[in-house]
Amino acid sequence: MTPPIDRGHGLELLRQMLRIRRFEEKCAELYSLGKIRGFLHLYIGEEAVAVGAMPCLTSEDAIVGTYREHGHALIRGTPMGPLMAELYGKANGCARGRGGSMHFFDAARRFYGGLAIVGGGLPVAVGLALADKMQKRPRVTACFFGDGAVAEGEFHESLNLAALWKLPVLFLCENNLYAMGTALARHQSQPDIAKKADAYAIPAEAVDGMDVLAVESATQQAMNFVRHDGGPYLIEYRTYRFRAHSMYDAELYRTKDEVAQWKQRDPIASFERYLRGNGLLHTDEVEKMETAITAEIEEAVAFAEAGGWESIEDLARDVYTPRQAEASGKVE
Amino acid sequence: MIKMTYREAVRAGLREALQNNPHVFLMGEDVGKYGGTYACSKGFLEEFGSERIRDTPLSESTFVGAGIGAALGGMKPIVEVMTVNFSLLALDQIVNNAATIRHMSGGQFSIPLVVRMATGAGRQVAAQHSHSLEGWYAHIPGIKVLTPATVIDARSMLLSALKEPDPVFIFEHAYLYPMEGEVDEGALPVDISRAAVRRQGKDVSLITFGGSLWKALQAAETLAGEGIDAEVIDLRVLRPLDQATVLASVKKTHRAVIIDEAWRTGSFAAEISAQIMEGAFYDLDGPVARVCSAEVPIPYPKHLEDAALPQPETIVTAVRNLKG
Amino acid sequence: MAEFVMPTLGSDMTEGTLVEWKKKVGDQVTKGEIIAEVDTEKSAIEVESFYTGIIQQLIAKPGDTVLVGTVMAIISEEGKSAEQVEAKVAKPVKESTPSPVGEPIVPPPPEPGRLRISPAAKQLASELRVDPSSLKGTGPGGAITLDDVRAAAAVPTKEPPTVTIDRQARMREIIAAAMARSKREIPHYYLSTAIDMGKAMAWLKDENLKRSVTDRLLYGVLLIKAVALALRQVPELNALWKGGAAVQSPDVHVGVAVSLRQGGLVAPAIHHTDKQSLGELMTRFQDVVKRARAGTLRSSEFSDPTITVTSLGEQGVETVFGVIYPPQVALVGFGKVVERPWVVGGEVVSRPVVMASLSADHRVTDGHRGAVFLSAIDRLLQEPAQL
Amino acid sequence: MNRSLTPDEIRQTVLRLLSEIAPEVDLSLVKADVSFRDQLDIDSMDFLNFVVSIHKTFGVEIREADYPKYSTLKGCVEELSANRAR
Repeated sequence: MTPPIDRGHGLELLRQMLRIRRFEEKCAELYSLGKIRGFLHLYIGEEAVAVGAMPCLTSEDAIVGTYREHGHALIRGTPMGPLMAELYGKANGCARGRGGSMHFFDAARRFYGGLAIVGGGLPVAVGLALADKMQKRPRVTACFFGDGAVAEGEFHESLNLAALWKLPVLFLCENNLYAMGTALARHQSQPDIAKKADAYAIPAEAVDGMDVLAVESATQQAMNFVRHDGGPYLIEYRTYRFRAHSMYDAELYRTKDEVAQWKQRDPIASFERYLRGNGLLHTDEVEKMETAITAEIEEAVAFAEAGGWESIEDLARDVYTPRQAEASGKVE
Repeated sequence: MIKMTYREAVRAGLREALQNNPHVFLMGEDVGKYGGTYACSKGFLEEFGSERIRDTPLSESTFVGAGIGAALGGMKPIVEVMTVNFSLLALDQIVNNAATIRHMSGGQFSIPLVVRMATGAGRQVAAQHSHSLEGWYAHIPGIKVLTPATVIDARSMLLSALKEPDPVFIFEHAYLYPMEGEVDEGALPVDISRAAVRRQGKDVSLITFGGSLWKALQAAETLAGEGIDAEVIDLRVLRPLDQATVLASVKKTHRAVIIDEAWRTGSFAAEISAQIMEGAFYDLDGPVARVCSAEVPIPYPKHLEDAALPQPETIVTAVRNLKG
Repeated sequence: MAEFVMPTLGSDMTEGTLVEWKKKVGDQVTKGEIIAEVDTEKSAIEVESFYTGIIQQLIAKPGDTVLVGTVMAIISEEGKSAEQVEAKVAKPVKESTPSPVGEPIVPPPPEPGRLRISPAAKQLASELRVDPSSLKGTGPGGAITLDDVRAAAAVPTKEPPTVTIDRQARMREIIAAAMARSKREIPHYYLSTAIDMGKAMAWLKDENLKRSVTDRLLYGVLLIKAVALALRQVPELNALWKGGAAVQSPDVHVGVAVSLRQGGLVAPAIHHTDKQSLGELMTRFQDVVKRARAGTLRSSEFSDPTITVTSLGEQGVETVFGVIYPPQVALVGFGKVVERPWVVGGEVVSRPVVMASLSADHRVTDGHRGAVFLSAIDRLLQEPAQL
Repeated sequence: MNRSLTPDEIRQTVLRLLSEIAPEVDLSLVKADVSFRDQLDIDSMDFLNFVVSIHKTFGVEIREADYPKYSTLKGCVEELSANRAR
């Protein structure tokens, strides 16, 4: 572990990781009760990446995510109520209930969504960065993707174009060792993902994705590089998901021991031990956090339960932009 | 009015767009140094610089995706996919991102993106370079699809497209680039939601778009010689389709022949035929006829390619059969 | 008490099978701990408990297959009073069937002057000799449909006289159109022959003695059956002219011309005439005539005679040379049964004789085949018992 | 018919049966002693149906040889009254 940190900051990191963990556990429960339907990809085990990386972005920077984006949206700041309502498919959801778990959007926070086609978000991130560069705006676009995406052509095309045109893109690969049911070594000739960036002359590093402080410092360095150099940077967070790819699969592709072994390095438990070991965590503080988080979750569930369904008359609304809406992207 | 070719009209439209708005930029394969495979952006690199005239690697999915991102980021990108044949690699970005994000995000984003591509057959470039797939694109809600067939439309449709808040796809039939026509000095933006009656007639409606317009007009001349007065409708826009103009014409002539260079099965001609059946069933004096390409990969040798493609003669025959 | 229910384990799961419990009654279970293994169609899944507490009751037994949401175990939650904890299982959201939002394509209002009639209805109208322009359509936008034509084709029902006059005029028009078309398009040739009805009438007399009045036969039935059977020997006459060629009909449906007292003529078909016994034919013949005159014939009976027989004997005419009903290709006529001098074995005797005639379409058959047909009828009538 | 009918009742019934066979006939114009065939354009099929309805309504057996007796209104009334008496 890196040297001890400011106590308040430590508590906040722990709290945010707990927020994600409990939120995802509630999602699992609501899914089994049939309240949440369709596909649900939980982030349990990878919390350190979102909690460590997201705060390094300014409110001006943009995020492009994947279908495992609950944690990123929470840390980016979208309130838990609209996220839960979106999982219910309610009209008060963060995308009016239209997208569900895989498609959180938040224009005000430049959160360009959950885009659920593997690798589909990378070119969009490159484009966002291109627009910033052409308009001389000192902003960065963070693009999250999984180890599965490195097999897609768009990964290689995007890294090449970002390097070729020197675009401010932060490529953030959450390598949880499995592309759905296929282990990394079974779908990559070169499993060392960070090394792939060398082919496009993009600086990169691999980081322990279970260590929130390591994630934080690496991401901060990468952000500084991109802001000053203007060109892209790639980080490979080596992390692990404790639950099935989505609700539910029988996890036939990995052993229980492997899961148990990685659980030894649970990012929340290990960080709690670190804080306690450095005298930064008092006895009842975790319990207080848990109580507050439970309340926040119950309030979010109530918000979702209270939400109404979008009326069927609005089915075709927003297929196109109504004439008078401002022509360019709404965010500007 | 001044004389210019379809190619020069496209080029003039692009140039005016780039001059009018600094947010507009052109991105695509060989649009810069090479000046565009159809010379539609010749001289632009020197005039506008490499920031706004961007040669891209051959990564159709990513430079179309980057176009989407740039549009989200406040720019007005014009992406040139060299031909519709190469756009197949970018269909995921087009269908799952460009056409979908606004609706799926509950209306939070607009994507003001214009994508241009050449389409169609007839220059002996064989099966992989001769597709006519604009009908596929016209199937997708969330985007608009334009098929400029005249020099005026080639000159002005782009300007109108750039005013749209949502993605617009423009298909330029490769056969038309060298075609000459007349254009206003200061071209005004044209309507991009209505079809145009290119030839009035009362006996049969020839409904077509893009490159096939000129074959339909030639067929109409032949038919006139046989005392059959054909009306020729240039759809101009496949989505949204101007159903009113099509149905008005069919109600007048009571007979319809649709000309579409794509393969017949599942073609856009099939969609138009279905809409005529739904909207003008009791006005039909006979079944709607379709003149499409033979359902074969377009062959290289001229005599075979010509046999595979719709021709004025096949249109005339179709009308004769309809008249019984 | 917290209920542990069968969870939905995937977007397409409706029920699950309990493989085994991982806990016993009285065991302590913590939130997130595996409590059971459940089998879905796809695979066996270890299922966690969402509550911490003591297992009070295991309701489901291994091997039970239960619907999603079924209570399988009861857990007493520590530190939570009973009623707080009741797990509300989501009743599946009533799948409100979204009404199709796309505006239904309503065919635009009819253009003035242009008749809105479906092609199929137009075709049937011409076959049934119904004049579509007089009909009120019940289809979309007032369009005339198949049913409208069929309804109109049924013989005019009992209606006040004023209406019958219009109906008569209209029927006259329709018959006129059909007959004109027949004479214009069909090159008729005509043949006739005299048939000795002696054996037939004698057999009929004996037969009717055995039958009560309700089963009695008329000689007309013998004629119809003879025509039907003769068609088996000359099938080309049992055909319909369609699209420029005669299409032979696999079945024999003899249309029987029935004159309507208030004027007009209809020729409803007796289906599968050749396969009916004389008794069955008589019943159908009686029924058809009664309903034709009462105006309650079903339109389907109109649409498919394959040949028509007209018998004007009772009106005192000896020979009938009729006009073929398009699209048929032949018409058989019978005149009055008349006692005639007839040479039998060199001697002249008196015999009841009927003139049988044939009008046929020369595009389809030649006189020779027509002659073979008439002589076949003659031979059949000489063995009435075989009919 | 269980109880005996007066001649007029018989006459009315016969006319009703006749109208079922020839619905368009104006019953008041039917002459009693002119054959139905001649005054009402009835053919052998109509007459058979008429005779069957007489049989069903009055329960009398009618042989082909008896047809002439039933060919006029007067004949019918006389025949049916006589049957009643037997």
